[in-house]
Amino acid sequence: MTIRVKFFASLREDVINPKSEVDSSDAGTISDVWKLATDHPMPPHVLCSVNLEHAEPSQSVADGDEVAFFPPITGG
Amino acid sequence: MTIRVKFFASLREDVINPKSEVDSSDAGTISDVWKLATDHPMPPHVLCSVNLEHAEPSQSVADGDEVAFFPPITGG
Amino acid sequence: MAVLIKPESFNPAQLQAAHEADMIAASGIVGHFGATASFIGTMRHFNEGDDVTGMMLEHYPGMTEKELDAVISDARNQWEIHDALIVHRVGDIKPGEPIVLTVVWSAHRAAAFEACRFLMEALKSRAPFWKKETLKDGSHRWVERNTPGY
Amino acid sequence: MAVLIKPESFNPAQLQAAHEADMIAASGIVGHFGATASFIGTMRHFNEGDDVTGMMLEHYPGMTEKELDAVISDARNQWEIHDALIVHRVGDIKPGEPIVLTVVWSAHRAAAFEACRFLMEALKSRAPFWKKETLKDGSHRWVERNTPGY
Repeated sequence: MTIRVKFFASLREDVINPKSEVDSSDAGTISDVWKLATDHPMPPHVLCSVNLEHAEPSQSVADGDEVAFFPPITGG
Repeated sequence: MTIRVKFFASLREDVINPKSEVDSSDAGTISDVWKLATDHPMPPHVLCSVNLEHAEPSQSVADGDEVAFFPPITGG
Repeated sequence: MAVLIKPESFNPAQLQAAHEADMIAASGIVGHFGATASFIGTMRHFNEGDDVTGMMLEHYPGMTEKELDAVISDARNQWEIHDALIVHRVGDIKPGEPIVLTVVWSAHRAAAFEACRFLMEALKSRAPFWKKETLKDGSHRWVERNTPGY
Repeated sequence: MAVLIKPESFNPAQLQAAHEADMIAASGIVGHFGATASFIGTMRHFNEGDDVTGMMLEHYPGMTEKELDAVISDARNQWEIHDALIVHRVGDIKPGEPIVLTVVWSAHRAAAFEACRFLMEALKSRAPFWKKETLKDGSHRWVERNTPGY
């Protein structure tokens, strides 16, 4: 009953010892996943995704989901 | 004391026996050059140039000028 | 329609030509498109007033491809296009090397120009890539935001 | 900045690469431009609902070069661009062959996209070229007007 958690780019470097999995029974939303995965406060401009799709922090999550957190996109 | 006259594209084919030179003392404007160079009436959408620059039919011409007439441009 | 993620330096002209040759072979028709618009983003040796000696491009494998496919789908819904190609570099990049290529083939130039530009703007806002620059003094910094494109 | 009038078929990618190599060599800097936008106009095998088997492109030598130079000057006055290239075919053309290439190199993508499109629109309205098509039945016709580009 887990949710996988990923951090990218500057967040991957800045968030110290994040969990790569959290218990899905404790996490209702993406915001909850952040709080379970790290003690850091969530920075203001963090973007997130669920199962490879852009999502809002208020979006619900479910068992087996992959949740990712990342800073503003700078490709191209 | 001459003005050189050129016709391009469909005008080059449609205007029969045009003059390649007209007397500059008879021609005050580009319209005059047309009338001196051919018996055809000037078609409505004809474009013209003087010395390789776009011009209006009312523009004055002078000895030694090169005047050209052509249909709408279709390059690119 | 194709999306390529390249961990090594690529030649934009070569990839564009190869895709076009495949497209012509697949259609069996020579001369079915009249307009090809393309854009190449190249790594500059300066940014925000500083000398940049190198760059590392991180991405989110899986999500990247999904978003780039979606960007092409969105373009196809808005413009009549024959084909489109997006190539994006990842990993360590040096100044002068291409970062991104977007190409659109269409019957008409307005669609080609607009869809090509749309691909670039859409990928810059949606596809999960992040740039980390190495400065002349050896320090590193994450690029914080993209410049506006319109 | 360069304008080329080509009486024979040309390879757009090759000419773009050659111009870019010269530009980099002349500046002595690798990575001084970040954005390259290009457009290729290709002869289609159909137009206005008819099969077209060939095309003759007439132009006004002297005026053509002058107008294309002016088009590039106008672009430089409107956008910050590093360099620009216009190549235009003349003479007998077959379907699938390139007719025109416009390329703009700039620091930023908005300038590259907009200036590249401007070059195309401006040359289509100002540069003295005329197309005569050969149809499938062997008849010929002058193309009467260009399609709008915006």
